[in-house]
Amino acid sequence: MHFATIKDLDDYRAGLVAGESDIPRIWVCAGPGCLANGSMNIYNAILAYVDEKGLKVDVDLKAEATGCQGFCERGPLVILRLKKGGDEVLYQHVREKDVPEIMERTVLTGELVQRLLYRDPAKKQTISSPDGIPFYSRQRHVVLKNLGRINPLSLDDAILAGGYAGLAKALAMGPEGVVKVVKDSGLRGRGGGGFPTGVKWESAAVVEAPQKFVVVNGDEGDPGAFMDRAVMEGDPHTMLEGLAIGGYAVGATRGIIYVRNEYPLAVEHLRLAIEEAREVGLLGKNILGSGFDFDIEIFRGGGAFVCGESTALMTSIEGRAGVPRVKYIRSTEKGLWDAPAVLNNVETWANIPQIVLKGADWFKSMGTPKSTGTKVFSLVGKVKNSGLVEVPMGTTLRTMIFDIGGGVTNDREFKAVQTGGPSGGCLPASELDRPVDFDQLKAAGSMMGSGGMIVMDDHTCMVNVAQYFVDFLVEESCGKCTPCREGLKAMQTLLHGLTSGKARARDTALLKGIAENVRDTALCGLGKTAANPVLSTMHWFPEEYEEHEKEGFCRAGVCSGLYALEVDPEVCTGCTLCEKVCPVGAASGEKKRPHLIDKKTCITCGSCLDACRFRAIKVVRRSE
Amino acid sequence: MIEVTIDGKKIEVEKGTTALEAAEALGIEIPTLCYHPGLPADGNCRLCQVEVIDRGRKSLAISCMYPIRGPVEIFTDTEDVRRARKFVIQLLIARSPQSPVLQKLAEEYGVDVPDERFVQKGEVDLCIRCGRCVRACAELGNECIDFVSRGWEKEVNTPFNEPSKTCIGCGSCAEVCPTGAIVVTEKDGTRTIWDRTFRLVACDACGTPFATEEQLEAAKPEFEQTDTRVLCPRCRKIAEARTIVLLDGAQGGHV
Amino acid sequence: MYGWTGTVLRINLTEGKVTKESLKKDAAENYIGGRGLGEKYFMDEVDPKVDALSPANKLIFATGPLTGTMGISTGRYDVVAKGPLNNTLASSNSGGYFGPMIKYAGYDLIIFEGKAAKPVYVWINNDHVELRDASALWGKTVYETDDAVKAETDPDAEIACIGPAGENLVLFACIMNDKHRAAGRTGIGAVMGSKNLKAIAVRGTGGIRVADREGFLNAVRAARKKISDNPVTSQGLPTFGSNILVNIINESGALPVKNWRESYDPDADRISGETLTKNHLLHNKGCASCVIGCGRVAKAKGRFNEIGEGPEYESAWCFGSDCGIHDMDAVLKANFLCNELGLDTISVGSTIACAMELVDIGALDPEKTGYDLKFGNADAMVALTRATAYRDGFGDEIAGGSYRLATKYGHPELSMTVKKQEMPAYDPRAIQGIGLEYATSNRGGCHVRGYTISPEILGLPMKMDPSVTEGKPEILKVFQDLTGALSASGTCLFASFAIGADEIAAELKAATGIDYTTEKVMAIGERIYNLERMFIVQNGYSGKDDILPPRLLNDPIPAGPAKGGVNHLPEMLPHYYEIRGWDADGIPKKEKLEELGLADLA
Amino acid sequence: MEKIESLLLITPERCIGCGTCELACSIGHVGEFKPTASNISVLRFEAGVNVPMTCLQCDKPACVAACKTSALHKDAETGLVGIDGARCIGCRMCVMACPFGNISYNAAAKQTMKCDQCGGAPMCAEFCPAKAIEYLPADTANVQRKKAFAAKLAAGLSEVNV
Repeated sequence: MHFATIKDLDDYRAGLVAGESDIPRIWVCAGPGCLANGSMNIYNAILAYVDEKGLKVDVDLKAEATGCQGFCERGPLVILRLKKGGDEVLYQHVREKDVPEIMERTVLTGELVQRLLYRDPAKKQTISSPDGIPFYSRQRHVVLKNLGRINPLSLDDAILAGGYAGLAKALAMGPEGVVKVVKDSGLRGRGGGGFPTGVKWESAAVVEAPQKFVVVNGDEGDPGAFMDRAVMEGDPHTMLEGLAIGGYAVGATRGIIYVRNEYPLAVEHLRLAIEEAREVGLLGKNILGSGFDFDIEIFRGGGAFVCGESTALMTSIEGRAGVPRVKYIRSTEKGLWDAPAVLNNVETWANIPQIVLKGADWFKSMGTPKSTGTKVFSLVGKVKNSGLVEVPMGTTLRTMIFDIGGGVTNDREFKAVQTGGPSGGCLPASELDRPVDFDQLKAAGSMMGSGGMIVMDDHTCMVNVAQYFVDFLVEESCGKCTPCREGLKAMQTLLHGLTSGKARARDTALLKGIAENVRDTALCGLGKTAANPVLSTMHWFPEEYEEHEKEGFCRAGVCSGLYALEVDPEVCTGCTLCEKVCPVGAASGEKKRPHLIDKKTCITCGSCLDACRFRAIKVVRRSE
Repeated sequence: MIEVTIDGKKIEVEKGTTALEAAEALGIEIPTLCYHPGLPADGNCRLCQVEVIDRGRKSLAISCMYPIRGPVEIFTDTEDVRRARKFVIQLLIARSPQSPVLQKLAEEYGVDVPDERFVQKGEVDLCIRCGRCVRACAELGNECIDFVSRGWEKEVNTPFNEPSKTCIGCGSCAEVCPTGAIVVTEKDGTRTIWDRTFRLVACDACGTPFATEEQLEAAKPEFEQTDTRVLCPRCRKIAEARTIVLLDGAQGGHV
Repeated sequence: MYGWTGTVLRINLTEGKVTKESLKKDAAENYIGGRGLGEKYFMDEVDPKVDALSPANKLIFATGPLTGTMGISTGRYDVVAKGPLNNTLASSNSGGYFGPMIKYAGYDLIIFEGKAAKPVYVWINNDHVELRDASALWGKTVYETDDAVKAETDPDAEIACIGPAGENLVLFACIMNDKHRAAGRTGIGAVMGSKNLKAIAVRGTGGIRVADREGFLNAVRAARKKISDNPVTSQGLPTFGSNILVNIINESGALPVKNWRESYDPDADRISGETLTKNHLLHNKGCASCVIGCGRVAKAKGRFNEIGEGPEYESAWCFGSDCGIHDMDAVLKANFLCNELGLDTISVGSTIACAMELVDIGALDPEKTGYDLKFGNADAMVALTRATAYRDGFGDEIAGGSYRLATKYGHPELSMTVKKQEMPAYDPRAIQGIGLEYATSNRGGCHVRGYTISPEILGLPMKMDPSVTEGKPEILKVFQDLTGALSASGTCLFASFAIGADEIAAELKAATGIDYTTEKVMAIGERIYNLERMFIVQNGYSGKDDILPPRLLNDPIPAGPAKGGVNHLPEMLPHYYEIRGWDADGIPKKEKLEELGLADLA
Repeated sequence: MEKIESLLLITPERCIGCGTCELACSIGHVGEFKPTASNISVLRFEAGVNVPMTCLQCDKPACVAACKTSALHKDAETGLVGIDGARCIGCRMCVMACPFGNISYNAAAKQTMKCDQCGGAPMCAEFCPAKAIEYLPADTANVQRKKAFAAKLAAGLSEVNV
């Protein structure tokens, strides 16, 4: 098979559509979360069951391991569709031993296994269709549209889902046409900076150079973020297609995908996808007869957080230590090996095929005027439905956390949400109704980042949170520039002082000054934003800093030694759980009678606080 | 040519001239540490900040790398600039309180004694991680030293902290070091640098040890002397002068 | 400091102790440096009555603020000590590159005290100063010592040392530097030998700062113009060296022949500068910063076949006409031997001439000398010169100088000396002024304290009739004072053919930043001269010693252009004392000393 | 060398070894009389032969070839081998490379030193009392003299185009 022309591709796709049979299909999620919970065993069990029971003879069936289906909290996930065009059924928390029952009851007889269905906590009723589950129904999948629905290793699946139609269309539009539609779409860089993608492309397109590059930043390094990984693993062709379109638009013949080495599956899927695309002529010389030559290579990064910074990433590709460089001259002029290079992140590239295919207006119909389209978030932390979430820009934090995310775990009090990863910021409850887009987050002192979203409950100390991120950044700072290398260390020193009760008067002010200076003087994006966690927590939760500094008190009950614990006798049911978890025997009491915590013995480890189901244990000042 | 204004003085510069170069041309001094005109600029120390107003937008820029591409206005001594420089000096002197170079800068910018909690304890560390040594070594094509580790732990060293095999003992790293952190010692006809001790080749004429074998080897492609002896520069000069003396028929003993 | 380095190096040889001290600024300003400053330090520190060859004598190497700069011929330095030949304050001036090197090493003065227990040499490598064992060097010639010390220290070091003559305490032994340059006269080489100090090696890599760089360069430019406009400094001396004087002085009838019996030598041209240049000269040579280049690199041919440096006019004369010799090869060889062994050519040549006359008149039995000491015997002269340095045989008697020799053999009048030091080659019977100079020179028979030959013969800066006494005391005082300041600054005497106090003052002012004027410079010269005078006065010298040998006062010149002349010293001396502000006994009056800031010496 | 207007010519036969050139050079370049900081050296040989040695401003300079930071460069206009001192990183490769020993490195001042002909008015030539160093118009005769001197030096070398 080789697609020499656009028509060849169209014809082939038509053939696939026509040949799609009416057999039951099973999609087993092989996203990172489900994989970890044994989804491959489920998939293999399904295949084994089919083999063993000879279902293949009686019932034709197609079972596939797919990319992340998003609802990671409920994994492993299995989606079934019994006939073409029929309703889909989502089974959650599936275990290997559930396979015979699913096969016998659902596949063979069409019955639903009630206990595997999603149960709406509000209405107390089960929902079988994924579209009916609030987690999915409030989302809008553009980038994630194929995830969980196709076999990432199947080019046919991709083509059937419309893959490479965007490329075909682009080749017919001419480079300027492509740049125009991307520019018109208002697409902004999903890596976090939010720079208009079309403008970036245009500036590279106008440069005369013997060699240009298009580069994928797949060095997803934020703790808890896995959006890009999901796309690369679950739908590699869409990104390859986007990259090829970009190459065509700016006049680059080489594409480079920079993937962190911790993503072996992504690397493997991309490698296979590239090979397959090359085999059929969707990459290589004279693509689809257009005269456009383009090929893609994969570069595996060493896993340094800083390599997600664009200049560091390019330095790393050039074979040197991944350290950022001063960029007064744009990469689109002199980027990789001094040649013009367009660097976008995975999600940005994955948006391209559909923008080309469906047009700028379609894209602009989603989101807000200045932040068009959708955005993928990885919703994690103290949220009930953690997982991969794609919503139109402008969706409020409340919608994401409470409607899609289902609210705070254990129904504790929402305290803050960290957006934008370690260099982002923490927003309090008062900001929950803020529509999320590039500018809104920035205005609130946070940032979009690549889409990390960590929900925090009231048992979260904001000083401690800042310290956590600064600790992370001290580790991950490349150490090149003085403010980041030395300044973060100074900030770390002060934060550890605050969280251990050793702070001195005016330390908060000192910390703020250093943080602001680091922000203003650091070399790269990482350094400039490194102070954000401190500055945003300080902005929204000044009282916590003040209490830490002046009173040595941690109201969240996190910073060891900076609080005392008391049992509220009104609330305590005497369940004895606190007594059981206390490692030093400080909590005691009679069964079904209010318990007591002996403050002298208590080491404020917080175990009881976490264990108490009735929120009967209160954090109080040590003096009280 | 582009006309820019620096601290109110006008100057015409070629496109791509850095703010630092333009300021220097005007005789305006900007403090630098990591910058060395003979090496690729790196912009890491952040000391040479200036304020740039480009089409009404004000920002701090690293003058050693900021390329002038349009008619911008530059200020080298605003409050923001001083604050930024002061901050950098404050951080660096905490790491290397014993450095005379930093002490001088601290005095100039009115930087107080750093909070003792930030001051590096233990052994004297004059290295400010500016990488001039690394860049100099790379520029010479030797690449014997590089940064190892990252962040706060970052330091310059030879691969695996072992004596470098490619080092030629030229000492450029020490020469370009702005704080004198790199120590080269010469003793009894040897030179020690980065834990490697080189035997110095003695001049065949005067016997003075003057260069490492590796240095001479590195210079070899540039010239070949018919005098097969290895001569120090001074004796080379004498030998060459002697050829004239001998050609002129006089006796050749050097006084 | 500018011009000066500001540091004095003091080396106590007895204790082996090296100390550095700041230069006394007042003394520096008022005595400039070199001869003046060295003498000031000496007078401040040493009892004038000290035994010259005892450890209590000090040996001071003194540079001037211009030494080592690009001033006019400023490669000079002085060695100050009490001289054993005649107990005068010896300030022997030398050129080459040694003096400047002391400055580059960072010192204005190097003061040696005491006496080393065994032979040592000093290695001064900038700040680093060490005493090293010189046992292996003892007995070596100047050339050998120079080579050996350089080999042990630094090939770029400059060496000053003594030869066997200094070791053997020959009373007119020199200190030699750069192998061929001598700090001669009055026997300071013996002082160095008496201290067991064989050599001084100096390596300096520093520089000399001047207060006003442009002003200095302009002063140099102006002075150079005078040098190049002057035929003596721009043509005569560069082409023929100082030996150009043989024919000039001979034609003036003032070339002493055969121990001053005669004053005209018909064969003088055979030892003249012209002959030297034609037949022997290889190259002319300058000392550091020299603008003249009078130095001669010459070859002794025939049986001697040796290359060396010299001869100066005085050397050509003393080994030539004064000994009745016209063999240039022998003259060259004797000169080279003096360099190699560390002897003062004037004294050794004159003493040999004296011995020849003693033999000639039968006062000395030539058999007993072991040499055929006839006037004109070149080989005997050469052999005896060598023997003198080693005090070998009759050489031991030569080594005491002609005064002691002639006295021993009963004819003190045949010692052509003043204050026991041999006079140079200008017959005062033909040139009156130089007679007054010889008679009054503070270190005895000497022409370089007030070189009146310049006006009397060369017509510089104006022509004076050599045969008259009128005006001579006045011009001599000016020359003596100027010379003192010139030497103090580090400038070569030969520059004074073309330049004077104006130029020296201009250079000093720009170099030091101190407001030196012509008057101030001349006053310093006078101060120096009176200081020296007080030294010899304290050693018992007085007007009675300001005298010439009787031959010059009583015996008319027998033949030649100046036939019939005698010196009229008594006509000049009282007036000279008067204009000097000295009493009739030649002792400076209290008022004069006070005027010069020397009241403490009164 | 077509654009060059004047030449620094050395005639060793005339040199009296006084070292004035060294002093003139050092006062001009470092503001002190300091022979060790001079870019010209007088080498003194036995028999009174002296040779002032300074940069020959080679047509194909080994020092420039050895310089990795472009601190050294051959100026097409003046014919001089110039130093941009600020660019020098002190590697001393030029010192190793110059076959004549005519470039040096001052470790204390962190400066590479060589003759720059004082920007067109060489002080060594101005102050040389013996006309052993002259700065003369680059007419045919003088170009010949310079070439003859270079050829003498080149007699001790191969592969260097001086």
